[in-house]
Amino acid sequence: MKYYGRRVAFYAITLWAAVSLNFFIPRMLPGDPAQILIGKLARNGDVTPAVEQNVKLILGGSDEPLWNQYWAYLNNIVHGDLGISVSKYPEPVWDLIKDALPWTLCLVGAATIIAFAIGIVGGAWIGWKRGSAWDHVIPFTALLQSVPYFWLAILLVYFLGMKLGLAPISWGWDVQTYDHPEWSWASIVDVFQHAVLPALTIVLSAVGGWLVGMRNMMVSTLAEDYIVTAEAKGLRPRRVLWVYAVRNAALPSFAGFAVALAFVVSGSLVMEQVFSYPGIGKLMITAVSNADYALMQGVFLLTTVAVLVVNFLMDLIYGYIDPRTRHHG
Amino acid sequence: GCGGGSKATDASTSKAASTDKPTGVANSTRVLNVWAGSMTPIVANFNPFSPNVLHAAMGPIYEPLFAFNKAGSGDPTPLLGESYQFSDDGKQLTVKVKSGVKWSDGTPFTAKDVAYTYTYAFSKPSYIISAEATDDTTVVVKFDSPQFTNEFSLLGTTFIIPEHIWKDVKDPAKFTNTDPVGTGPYILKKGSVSSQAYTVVANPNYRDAPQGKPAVKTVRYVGLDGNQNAEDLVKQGKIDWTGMFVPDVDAVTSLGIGYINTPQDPTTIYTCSNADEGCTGAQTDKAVRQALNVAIDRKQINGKAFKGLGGTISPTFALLGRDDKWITNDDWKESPQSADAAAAAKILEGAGYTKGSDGFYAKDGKTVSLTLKSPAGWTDYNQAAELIASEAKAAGIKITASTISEQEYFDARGSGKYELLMGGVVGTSVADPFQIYKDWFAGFSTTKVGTPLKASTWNFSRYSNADVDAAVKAAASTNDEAKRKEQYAIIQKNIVDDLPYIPVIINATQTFFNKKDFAGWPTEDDLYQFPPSWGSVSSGVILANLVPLS
Amino acid sequence: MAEHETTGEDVREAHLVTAAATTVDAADVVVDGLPPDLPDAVGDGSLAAAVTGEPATAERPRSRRRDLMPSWSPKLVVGLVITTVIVLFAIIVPFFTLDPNSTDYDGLLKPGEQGHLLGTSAIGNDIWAQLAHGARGSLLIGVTVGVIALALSVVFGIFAGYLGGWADETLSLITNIMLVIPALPLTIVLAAYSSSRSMWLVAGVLGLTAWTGSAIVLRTQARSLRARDYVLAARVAGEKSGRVIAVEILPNLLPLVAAQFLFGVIFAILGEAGLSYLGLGPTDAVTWGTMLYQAQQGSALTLGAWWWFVPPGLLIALLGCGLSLVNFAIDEIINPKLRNVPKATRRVRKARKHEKHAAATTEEAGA
Amino acid sequence: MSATATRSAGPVSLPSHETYLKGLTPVLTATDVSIDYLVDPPVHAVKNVSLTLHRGEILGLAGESGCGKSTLAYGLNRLLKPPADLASGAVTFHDESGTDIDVLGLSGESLRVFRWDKISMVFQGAMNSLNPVISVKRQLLDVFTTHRPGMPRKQMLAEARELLRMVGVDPNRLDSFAHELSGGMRQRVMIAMALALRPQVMIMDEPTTALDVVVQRGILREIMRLREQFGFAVVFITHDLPLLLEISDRIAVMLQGEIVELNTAADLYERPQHEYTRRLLASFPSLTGDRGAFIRTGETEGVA
Amino acid sequence: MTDTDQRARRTGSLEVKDLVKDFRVRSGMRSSKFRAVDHVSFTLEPGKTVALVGESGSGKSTVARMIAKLEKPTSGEILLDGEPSAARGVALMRYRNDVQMVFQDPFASLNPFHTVGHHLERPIKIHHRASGRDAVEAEIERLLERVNLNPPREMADRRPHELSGGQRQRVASARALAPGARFLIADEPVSMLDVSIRLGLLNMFARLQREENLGVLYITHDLATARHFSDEILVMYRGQVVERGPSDRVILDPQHAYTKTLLAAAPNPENHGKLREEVRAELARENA
Ligand SMILES: Nc1ncnc2c1ncn2[C@@H]1O[C@H](COP(=O)(O)OP(=O)(O)OP(=O)(O)O)[C@@H](O)[C@H]1O
Ligand SMILES: Nc1ncnc2c1ncn2[C@@H]1O[C@H](COP(=O)(O)OP(=O)(O)OP(=O)(O)O)[C@@H](O)[C@H]1O
Ligand SMILES: [Mg+2]
Ligand SMILES: [Mg+2]
Repeated sequence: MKYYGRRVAFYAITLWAAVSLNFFIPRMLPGDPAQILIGKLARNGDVTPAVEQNVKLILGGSDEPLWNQYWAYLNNIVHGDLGISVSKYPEPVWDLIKDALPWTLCLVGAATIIAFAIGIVGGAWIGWKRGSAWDHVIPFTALLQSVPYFWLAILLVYFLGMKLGLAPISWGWDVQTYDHPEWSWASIVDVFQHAVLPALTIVLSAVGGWLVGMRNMMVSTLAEDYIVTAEAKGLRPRRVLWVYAVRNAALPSFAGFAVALAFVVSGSLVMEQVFSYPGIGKLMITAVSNADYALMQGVFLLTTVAVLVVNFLMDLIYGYIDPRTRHHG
Repeated sequence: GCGGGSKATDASTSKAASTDKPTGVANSTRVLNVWAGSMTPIVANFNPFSPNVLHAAMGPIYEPLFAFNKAGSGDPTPLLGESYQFSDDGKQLTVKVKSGVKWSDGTPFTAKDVAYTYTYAFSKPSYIISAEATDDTTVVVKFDSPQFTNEFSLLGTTFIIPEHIWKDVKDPAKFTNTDPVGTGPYILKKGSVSSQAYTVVANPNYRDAPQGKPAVKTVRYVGLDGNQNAEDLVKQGKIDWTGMFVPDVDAVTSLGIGYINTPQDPTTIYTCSNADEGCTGAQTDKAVRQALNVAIDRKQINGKAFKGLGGTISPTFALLGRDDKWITNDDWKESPQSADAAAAAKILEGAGYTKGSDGFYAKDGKTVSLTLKSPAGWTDYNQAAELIASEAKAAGIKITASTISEQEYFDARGSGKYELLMGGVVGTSVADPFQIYKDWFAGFSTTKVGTPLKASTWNFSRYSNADVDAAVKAAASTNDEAKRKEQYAIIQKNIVDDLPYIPVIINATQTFFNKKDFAGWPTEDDLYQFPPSWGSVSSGVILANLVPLS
Repeated sequence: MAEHETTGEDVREAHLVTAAATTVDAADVVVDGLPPDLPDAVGDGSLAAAVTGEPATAERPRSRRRDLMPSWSPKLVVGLVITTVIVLFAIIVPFFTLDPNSTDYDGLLKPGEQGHLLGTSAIGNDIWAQLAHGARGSLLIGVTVGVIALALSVVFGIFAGYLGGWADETLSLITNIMLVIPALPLTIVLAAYSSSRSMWLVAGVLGLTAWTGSAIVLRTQARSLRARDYVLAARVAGEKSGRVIAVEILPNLLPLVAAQFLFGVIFAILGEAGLSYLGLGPTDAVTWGTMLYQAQQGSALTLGAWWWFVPPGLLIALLGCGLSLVNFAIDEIINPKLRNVPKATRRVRKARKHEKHAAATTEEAGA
Repeated sequence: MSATATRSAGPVSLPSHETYLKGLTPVLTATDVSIDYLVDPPVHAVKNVSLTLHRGEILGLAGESGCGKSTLAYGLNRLLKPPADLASGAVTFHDESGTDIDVLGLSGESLRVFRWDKISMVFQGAMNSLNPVISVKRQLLDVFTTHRPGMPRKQMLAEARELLRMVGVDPNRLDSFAHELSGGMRQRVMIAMALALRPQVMIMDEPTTALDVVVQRGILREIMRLREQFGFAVVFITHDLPLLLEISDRIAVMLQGEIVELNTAADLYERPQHEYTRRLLASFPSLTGDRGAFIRTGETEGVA
Repeated sequence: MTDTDQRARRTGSLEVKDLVKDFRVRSGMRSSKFRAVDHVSFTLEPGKTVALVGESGSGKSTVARMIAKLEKPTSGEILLDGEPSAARGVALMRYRNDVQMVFQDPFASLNPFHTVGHHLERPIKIHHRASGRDAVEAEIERLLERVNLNPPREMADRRPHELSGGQRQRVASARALAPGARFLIADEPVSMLDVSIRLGLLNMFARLQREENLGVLYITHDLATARHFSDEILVMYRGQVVERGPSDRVILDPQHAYTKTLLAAAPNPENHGKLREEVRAELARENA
């Protein structure tokens, strides 16, 4: 019991620390949101006095002591109130997040899962065929893994999107056909098409890590005694590969995968920016460039909670994935 | 960045919509796609007083009384208004509004709505004493001081709102007005607002609806997060109208896409110039500013950073071409176009600077070393800054060009805590540089370093000169051209010498439009309105004027 | 008594690290592994020697330090060559290039035009010069971040793992909090904090967010090393904790630490590029990231100026690839199976082929 | 060189050994097997070993660590993995049915079918021979599903339970995972698994090292019993010579890749022929006998 | 420290009194206490060897680790010369001066990164056995010679992997002797080594013990060596000492049931063929 008590205490402290950091870090940032908003508006011509007055009105009143703000902030969070976004005033932060989250979850989530799946299966295969020509795939994945993400995205947009016209280059769906994505076959296909390039970017740059990790685990696993035993038992090679080797080799990757999945909710800043994709990462950029504390905190909090929740779930379910951790301490 | 600039236009042509009306296809279902600079996520907000208002609210849905043409001189186009008249002392404005106009919900529009708007607590400028509808088509507005110079602001940017709706609005600051009722050519299509786009459709109650206007029945505004993205979509024909900076214009126009460049807004180097107000750094010395002014190679900057699309700037900040008549001395027509290191050296040495072994000038043992900042992502500014730094080096002035986030930039600008910033000056919407003199150069438009500027004042350089202030005040109280010119001469003499903003170029303002499927766009020959899609008011006028071709 | 509850959680924590780090399964790490080519258990052989008159096992005396060096494999060679070439490029070439910030040249010159090896940017910077100076900048940032992250991960990983108890709890808690906080946004926030972002600041900020993964890997290792007999023996001999860590534990973690360092460098160079893309890169130095940023902002691709956009990205990828390959070689020291098994497979296949060939030829000869 | 001399002579054995062999039928014959590890420099782990295993006999293979015992065992079962390479020799399996199988000639499917069915193996690290994330049941049943495809599942389960019972493990532990079993239980499970198909030969590579002497004794007893019941032949590998002497019929002593002496257990104990065997025997102090040569050199009568 | 002091100290003994060690074991949601060592007491006298035998997991190593101060006893005392021993600081250092440990696994107890010289040099320096470079080197040589590692100078420069298992174990012993310890805890010091070298090493231990008048705790599984190399044998079972007595008595005339089982299980070449006969008889009985 004590162990679980400690785990819970750990989660509570981490959550509190992260939440507090979320509060204090943005507040250390320079910048007066009102100035920023007016300045931006002025880039596009005239700012009417009425608007300016409105801006000041909205953004004027946070002269309260930091301490009071902190308590109010904690209080609000406890009540599920993430506040109101300044840059998208008067939209509540939660509404912004709610709109963006499904996109990010679907795209980044799917891409993460695909990258993981390819990595595991590919890694398993390359590991199985260790010492063969397949090993030469490894340096290429290393190369892909080290490519700056946006650079790759831009090249993909340029060649696949513009030159070849293979896939749409912006947005999460075709705004010219649908005001909103619908539950129709055509619309779903359309959403998929729009996810192609962004997903490809993520998959290409993420697959290498999983692949190499899995391949290495696979090579080590294949040298284990229980694999030799399985072979000695006269099992079919396919069965040895998929039942006896892959499962063990993939186990370590799962914890990493869970964390990666948790970070999915924080979106993919750069990718969403390149593709004008309506996700959480985009919100984060909006928040940072407008000194929109509430929005920033909202996104931070979301990520923190997601990571903690996933960790907690992993604590709970890891036993089922890996029987070794099930019973003993 | 979406800056711009270009060669001066002689486009001060006809005032209203073109006479030879293009004939379009009736009942075309072709949707016009517009990017007006909105970034995703789009959040529904059609409150014209909100800083986050969406573009369609400003012109296409709500209208002011008149449309002033920023791109030309000439009289404003009547929208809801018909005519206006200032009293001689400039303290009273009488406006005649159109009759028979209806709000998009069918309620008749009257002068009372106008009076309501002018006195609406939330938008009322402090100088308005009262506004009354004397009858259904006449409004009389009274001021506490002569307001000749606020003509544009009162008539051209105040969006008229329906009293019968707004009187029930409890918290105007939080009001997002998601079901806007306006008088403009378009109304919001219900349920069309998503994080990426929203759509407006023709207003059946529009006053010109009987004439088939607007002929383009559906307009979609989209959100995008970068120029590159927008440029690609324009090339793909997925965006029909946008205003943004594109370095390689030919690559776009060669695809049959319409293009017009209407440079309007000056780009300058803001200098925190006034040590009395708390500025620090070598730029507070006039000599350094003057040296920098002659050290920079404006031709090179235009060629490289602005792709040759910028316009020549006048140190008087009068827009060359449009405002020529306000330039009081021919010497002040253009800022020097090429670098003159020798002249810069002369100025600096004259002021007691000596060149050190590192090649940079110094005075009292202090090297002239300045940081020139520009917001990240505003490419033209970033590149111009790089060029300026490199050119200044040749003249013995050390400048470090650095990019900062927008928030830091606006903060620095507002608080005056900077040495040099690449910065724009908002061009005037009427053919008169006065607004610039008043808002950007007058001592009463600034504050001490560390305190943000008051609303409607833009004197980021903290420049303060009694002669200029007096002249601005004198010019404001007269409508007589000759008298004003006298005052302008005083202002111009001072600012050309003091250079609190070192003029660099007139930004290109590029507009790309689909001329295959739509006609009626502003052209060089018929610049009836300021063409970019982000133009407030003007975009509504242009949209109402377009006709589909397919 | 926390020090006894070591078993269960480590299985997972070991893997709670970046994807790349999962290449090392902590359980398999044979940090102090014998040189894999030598037989594992070397008996005294005194009896056997007495009987046969020859030493039981032919031992090749090899120095421990040599064992810590990766043995030459094609991966390592390619990795080292790429890395070395780029590092030399960064060190030497900047002395011979034009001024990377000079804008005196025409804009958008194609490679070779007017003597510009790689052409010029839109505002007339010499790309070759920028590439060389950028290499210097990027590498400096990379190495700085690597060092910072390493220092932090050693403190938070090795100290925590070795000391155990409250020190471990506290340090691990901090590590876990840092792990939970999304790094890139935090980096952005920190980077935006200072208005003039020097290269060092950017490096510092990246360094502050780059160490958690390594710390966790190192902590797991340190915890397992803590129970090693030779560490216990050192304690029994009376060594102080600090010395045990520095002298007994650290050297054996060297390959792992080196691998983490290389990861840190790759992370930093990519991170710097990402920050730059968002306009938050260093303002006082040319790096590959700022080059990419400028090229992207200047619509290099649409202007057809591939020589402006492609080289910096490619060099980042190449350097990353080179470092990764070196890392793979290090993985192979840490876990000799990784190297030996594939190599062995190849050898035996070759031998078989050879035999078959020989058999075939003898048959032919016989026929 | 002495090694060459030994090799040409073959393993030392006594005439009584020949007598013992009479009346036994061979089940596995290895002739002149050499196995190399293709590392740098190559290791000749097994050098020209010839060995015959007879039906139902326990053949002990002794020798100090690293002398090539495991390598030879793997070679007999065609389990060598790179870098090991069976450079030369022949291994023949004499099936009950009377057919001889050239083990080295098998490959692919025929080899797979041969394994475990004819020769099964208990590995040196039997502790690690069970896959930690797959239940014991599945690992046991896998043997049946692969080699006895027609068998009904119920029967397989019954069989599996019976196997566990035979080796003295509670059949209810079938659903356990390896880590839930003690080391001894794991060893027994592995023995059960090796027995599953009633193979004619079982190779046991140090099945009891790292176990408690008490546990070890239990397992040995179990093996002996099963051998009596099923009559399979056992190759028992260990470096614990006293243990071998207790349980095996014949003992082969290996030294540096070669079998230097091959004799019946009794002969080997009483009349060791090879110098190395003699020394080996001498290095085990007697538990209950007198102290013999093992007087503590440190003994100081005076102080005591 | 003067010679007289040294000699005076040599007469004291190391006494373990009522030692208890509980471990917390976590199993799923619950954590339970597990008593690994249960009220163990014994005394190590200078010049005497006490053997600790018993099944695997009976708590032998735990006792050793507690004596070596690598583990804190749950209760009980460790008395050196009649005084309670310290857990930290200078006093601990003094304790370690006197009590040293030789680890089970010679392959794991030497840091593969360091030379033999380094392994010996550290304890010499820590416990101020010699100061100055030359003196330290001389001391290292002396130690290596003591354990028959010749030539010592060359051996000092080697790294562990360049040594055979037996040589490594000797280095480990030399290290334990370096502080000038009076008591040596040897936890299965030879179990990882080939039979062929075990005896040599045990003999070396015995010689050193005699020469230095060491008190030795010899932990082992191997009853035969326990009998031959110790004066007294303690048999541990599930944390408790179930039998103790002079070595020959315990082996030849065991009293406790567990000791008997243990003895019966120990392989004995003299019993060859016996097991087979037993099993056959048993089966015959069953079949009958
Ligand atoms: N993978 C390998 N690569 C190189 N040499 C190896 C390899 N495996 C074993 N050897 C060598 O082959 C020889 C025989 O090894 P083997 O494992 O057969 O010994 P063993 O008699 O079973 O020893 P033990 O009693 O320790 O199990 C040894 O010298 C060993 O070092
Ligand atoms: N750190 C620990 N946490 C929990 N239990 C432990 C710990 N260390 C030892 N134990 C348990 O204490 C018991 C005694 O262990 P110890 O190592 O002393 O046995 P041993 O007699 O030395 O056995 P062996 O002969 O196998 O070395 C065992 O059951 C072991 O599992
Ligand atoms: Mg073996
Ligand atoms: Mg033990």
